[in-house]
Amino acid sequence: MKFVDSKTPAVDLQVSIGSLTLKNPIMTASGTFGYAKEFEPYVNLHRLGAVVVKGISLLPRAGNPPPRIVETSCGMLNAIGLENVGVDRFISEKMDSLNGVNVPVVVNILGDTLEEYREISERLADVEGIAAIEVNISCPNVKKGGVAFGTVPEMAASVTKAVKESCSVPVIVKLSPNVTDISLIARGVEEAGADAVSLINTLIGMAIDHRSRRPKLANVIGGLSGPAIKPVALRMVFQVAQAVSIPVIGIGGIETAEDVLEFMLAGATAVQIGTANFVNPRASEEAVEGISRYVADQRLQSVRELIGGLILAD
Amino acid sequence: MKFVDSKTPAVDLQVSIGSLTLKNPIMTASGTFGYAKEFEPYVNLHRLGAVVVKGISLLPRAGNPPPRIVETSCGMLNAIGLENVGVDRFISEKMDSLNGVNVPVVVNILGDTLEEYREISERLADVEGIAAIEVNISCPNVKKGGVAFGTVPEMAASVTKAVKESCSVPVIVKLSPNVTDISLIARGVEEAGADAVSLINTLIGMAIDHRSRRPKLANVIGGLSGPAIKPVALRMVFQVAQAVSIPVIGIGGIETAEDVLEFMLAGATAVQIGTANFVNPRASEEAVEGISRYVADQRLQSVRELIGGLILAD
Amino acid sequence: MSQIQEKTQIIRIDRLTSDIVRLTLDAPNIASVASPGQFVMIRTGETNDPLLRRPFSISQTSSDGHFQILFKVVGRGTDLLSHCREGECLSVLGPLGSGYRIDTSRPACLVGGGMGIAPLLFLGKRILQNGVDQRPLVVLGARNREELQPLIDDFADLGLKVHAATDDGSLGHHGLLTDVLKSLDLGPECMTYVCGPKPMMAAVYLFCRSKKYGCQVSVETAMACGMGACLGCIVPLKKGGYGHSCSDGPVFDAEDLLWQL
Amino acid sequence: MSQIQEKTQIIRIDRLTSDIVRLTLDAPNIASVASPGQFVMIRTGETNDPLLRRPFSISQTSSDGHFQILFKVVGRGTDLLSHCREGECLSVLGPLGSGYRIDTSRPACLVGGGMGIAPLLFLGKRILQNGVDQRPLVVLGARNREELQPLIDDFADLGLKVHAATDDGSLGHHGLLTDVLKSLDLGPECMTYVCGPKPMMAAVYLFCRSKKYGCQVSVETAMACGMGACLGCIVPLKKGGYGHSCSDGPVFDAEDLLWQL
Ligand SMILES: Cc1cc2nc3c(=O)[nH]c(=O)nc-3n(C[C@H](O)[C@H](O)[C@H](O)COP(=O)(O)OP(=O)(O)OC[C@H]3O[C@@H](n4cnc5c(N)ncnc54)[C@H](O)[C@@H]3O)c2cc1C
Ligand SMILES: Cc1cc2nc3c(=O)[nH]c(=O)nc-3n(C[C@H](O)[C@H](O)[C@H](O)COP(=O)(O)OP(=O)(O)OC[C@H]3O[C@@H](n4cnc5c(N)ncnc54)[C@H](O)[C@@H]3O)c2cc1C
Ligand SMILES: Cc1cc2nc3c(=O)[nH]c(=O)nc-3n(C[C@H](O)[C@H](O)[C@H](O)COP(=O)(O)O)c2cc1C
Ligand SMILES: Cc1cc2nc3c(=O)[nH]c(=O)nc-3n(C[C@H](O)[C@H](O)[C@H](O)COP(=O)(O)O)c2cc1C
Ligand code: FES
Ligand code: FES
Repeated sequence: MKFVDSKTPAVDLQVSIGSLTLKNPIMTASGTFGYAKEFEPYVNLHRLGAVVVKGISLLPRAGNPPPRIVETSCGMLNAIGLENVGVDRFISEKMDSLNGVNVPVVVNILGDTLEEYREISERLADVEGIAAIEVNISCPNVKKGGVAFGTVPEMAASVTKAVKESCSVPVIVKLSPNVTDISLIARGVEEAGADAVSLINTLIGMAIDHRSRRPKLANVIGGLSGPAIKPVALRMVFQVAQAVSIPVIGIGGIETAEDVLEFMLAGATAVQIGTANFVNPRASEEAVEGISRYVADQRLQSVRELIGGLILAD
Repeated sequence: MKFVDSKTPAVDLQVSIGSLTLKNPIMTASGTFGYAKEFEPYVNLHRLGAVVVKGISLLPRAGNPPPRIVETSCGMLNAIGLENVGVDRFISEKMDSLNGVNVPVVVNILGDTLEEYREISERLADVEGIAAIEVNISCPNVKKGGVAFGTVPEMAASVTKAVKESCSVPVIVKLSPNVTDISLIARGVEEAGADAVSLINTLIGMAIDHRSRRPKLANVIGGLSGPAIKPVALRMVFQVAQAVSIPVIGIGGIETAEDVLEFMLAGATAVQIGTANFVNPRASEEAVEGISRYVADQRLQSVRELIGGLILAD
Repeated sequence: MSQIQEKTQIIRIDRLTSDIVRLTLDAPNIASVASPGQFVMIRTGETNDPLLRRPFSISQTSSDGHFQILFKVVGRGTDLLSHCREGECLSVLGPLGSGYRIDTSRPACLVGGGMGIAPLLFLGKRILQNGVDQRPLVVLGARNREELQPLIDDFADLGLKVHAATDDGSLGHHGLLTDVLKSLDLGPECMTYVCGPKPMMAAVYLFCRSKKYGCQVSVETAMACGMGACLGCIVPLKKGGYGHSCSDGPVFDAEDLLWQL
Repeated sequence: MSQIQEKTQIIRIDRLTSDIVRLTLDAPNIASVASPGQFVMIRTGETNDPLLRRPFSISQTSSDGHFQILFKVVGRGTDLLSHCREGECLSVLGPLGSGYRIDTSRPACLVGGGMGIAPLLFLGKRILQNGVDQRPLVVLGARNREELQPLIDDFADLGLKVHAATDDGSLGHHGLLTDVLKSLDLGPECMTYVCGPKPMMAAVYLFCRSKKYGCQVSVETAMACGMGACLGCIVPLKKGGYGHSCSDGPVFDAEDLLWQL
């Protein structure tokens, strides 16, 4: 572990997500940063704005059979199938070490039914060290024929309400990009009480091995992430930031501080780095360093000046 | 111009799109192949299954101001703004040379209103040499507040009906991927009489120049194409092929014969090659050669055996 | 049409400065038909990132089937290209676009800034080959001596005298290339052939307009295809609408363009 | 934890055959702590295509801070890597995973097929360093002599005798490596350390099970992160559920895996 880099200029990088204040806008994305501990050899975790842990369900899930991942052009597909230890073991086994790393922990949750979301939130409600809950609504609602919660404004709103009622930490709702009008969903969850929205989750995709004539993923379809999806993510963040007044957290193909800048200019208050952690485990910390330098070089009062700073007219 | 490669094995590559029989499943995508003539120095045009010309509107359009294109990771964004000479000049100026190249010509059309689609189709109805019409429904319906025709099943169906009523050539409806459930739209246009569907059109995306803090496209948003979107296209083709019984034409990130195979296994009867034409102007002809070799090597009775041949169970 | 797609071998790599490279490519079919102001589209790598080809002016052809490009490393594509090795092959499309229209009846002045100097060498050579009464004047500008000197040497080899300007004064005039231009006696009826950064071309055009000189400019726009298919490479025209810089240009009559002066 | 991300310089490139390459990398922090069976994740290029790092076994370390990998060109990533030049730098993560658990109390047999031979050299060296009563037996298989000979030579340098099998009979036994294995006197209590294609490992495991030998296998799965974060690299376990080959493995007790025999 290296010492904190004392050369990093003292600049105001603070941003707020509901009642939660982050020391900088750089978070890590759920499912791409394990339970943070995996990255201790590479990253000074306490320098990050926050870490979001792998999605937690009510009961443990083994996940999908292999193969679960496949590379695509400038991206990857994953069909992990939400493998996780379940909320109880998460609390008993993972929270201790997470509390040790001195960085705000956001817990990503998922469920098959409204009740499951509610119950997970209740169990997490009083756990020490949870800074916020991020609600993954890209999961199929088993009671509604498997339509994803995140694709119908009313369903998205009701999950939001259920989680909000069950806990007192800020609730971030993570939106699915596989919809006709993401602003509509964003407004739905805002009205239902979400403290922030994060976007985008993965685009649904597929890959085929023409030699074996089979899908490359055992699950047939999977989630597309990485630089390939950045243009779509940036567009959706831009649209949603204009549609809601709660903070927007930008996700999708972010690799560098320049990418972070672009998402903030488009309207993001904070960002999450996902797939890039696999390519460069230091990506998140390097983004903090880069943004820090940028704010200092440009003599900004604070990083918040960048939010929505895109210049549109000539 | 080279002679037809006599080494290409004589294999059955024919596929049918409604009443139209193509000598092979390789087409070129609208907006990426000009009016075909541009590619004469590179491609033996008559070896292609068909060419789809740049989208034609009722009146000429100047298109969007520059910059109109920007490269992204394994893809590109375009905001051409549908620059075209209009249907009348298309007929008088372009059809002659298109008739000369001895390859089926599919005319891609677009409009702001239902009436425009109808009128373009009527003017094209009796023009010699048009093998099929492809209807781009990703355009905003100006009478419905700018919602894209392709995002609402009823609107998509009514455009389809209008075009079908106005002409007798096969009508291909080109679907937008920027929707929650593309199968729903596909079924809508099938019921309205479409002879085939083609997909996907571009994903909506955006790029920002962090130095100037401005969008990289004058139009702010644009359409994402290229290898980056292939996984999304493949998934949608797979879904739509299961939802409809008319032929599906696969489009999105196709570069090689291997990619063509993948789309056909997913359920496509034919494919269109788009952005790859810019990278390798011979991409379409090389795909024909590759598929031809594959069908011969695998001793298939015909290329049609591949359609939907994906093996799903173990 | 004489455009082709050619696998060309890299015959020579000259690193003129730390970030300016000259490649000599063996491409007989392109070299034999190219004319000054035309360009090629080069694939800078074999993967899909970067995806698109990059446009480069043909800066010289030779009778043994070679041509040269001269480029500066400004991004990922040019960086990849600068790491190529002699003997490797590059996929090249060309020659593309319509180049300079040489008017042998008028005295010529070649005006180039930065990498815009690249096509002018080819042009100078061609003008001399065509046989002229008056040797063309050459006015070149760049950031500093390091960048400019090797490019000037090429023109000197042709026996052309170069009037230079550099941003830092390390070679020739300390300041703008247009200052040099204004100080020269170009003669009446002069035709200027210009290539360089947009503001420089605008200034040269303004000067030419005031003097009633002809002015042909080579414009740079983003390009996806280079052959008139994508409609991405537009330049606004004075008469309204757009021209396509890859097929109508890259060389335009400055008169025909809509300048934001 | 001792994993690190290191910019490593390529010290040497040996092209053993037309498609098998050995890279020697200067990476003191990785070389000093690596153990046999561990691997590294290497970025094969600087662009985003291919995007992900590629996993390679550490095939040898040296006391002067170098380590080697041995790989075959099978796709774009390995192709890019094979075009690297000496002196260039590669970004490497490692050492990753848990390697072979050397049981010094039991006679050892190293069984490697194809590129699976890579980690066994490191293992053989370490076993000898640890001091053993009995020199390990080595059984290696590959397609032909061309591929196998250079790899055998490495073991010969350690003073280990190699029992060989090739698919075409051009070196050693003509046929399967398991035939050779069965013909050898491995002694009771033998521990086999195996790496190679899945069907070969399955055959070796079946044989070991029948003889009550120990069997450790190094499995290959697709990997995105190599460090337990993506959960992509799973292998089905006998007890149910999955193990993660990058963190629980890549070396597993063959007993613990669910084999599709
Ligand atoms: C007809 C034509 C002829 C050209 N001839 C030459 C030449 O002879 N020598 C030479 O060095 N360059 C020439 N250029 C410019 C050259 O094409 C770009 O420098 C190159 O495409 C940059 O690629 P890159 O991947 O390195 O940069 P990118 O990573 O794509 O971009 C890096 C930076 O360069 C800018 N840029 C990218 N493309 C262009 C472009 N087409 N024009 C201007 N700026 C751009 C970007 O905005 C960005 O700031 C020419 C361009 C055109 C259109
Ligand atoms: C722990 C571990 C250690 C390894 N050690 C070595 C080694 O020492 N030497 C060596 O040559 N190779 C080794 N491999 C395999 C090596 O990682 C792959 O060959 C490499 O990733 C292929 O990359 P590519 O881009 O060239 O191929 P791609 O273009 O990605 O794929 C080309 C072909 O190879 C197959 N392939 C891709 N990745 C893998 C993989 N991880 N395993 C098996 N097949 C794959 C694909 O299905 C495809 O058919 C190891 C793999 C693992 C998991
Ligand atoms: C391997 C993997 C696993 C993921 N798991 C989850 C998850 O459990 N919950 C969730 O909300 N998102 C999950 N995601 C989505 C990411 O958090 C992120 O939204 C997406 O990858 C886009 O960002 P990126 O392009 O930076 O990766 C996962 C992504 C990957 C690649
Ligand atoms: C520059 C450009 C212009 C396009 N113009 C049209 C058009 O006029 N009409 C249309 O239906 N699709 C148009 N498209 C979409 C393509 O036809 C195709 O659907 C899309 O690019 C995806 O395929 P690809 O990834 O192979 O490019 C255009 C695409 C590009 C890149
Ligand atoms: S670059 Fe494509 S039309 Fe000019
Ligand atoms: S490779 Fe990511 S968890 Fe093993």
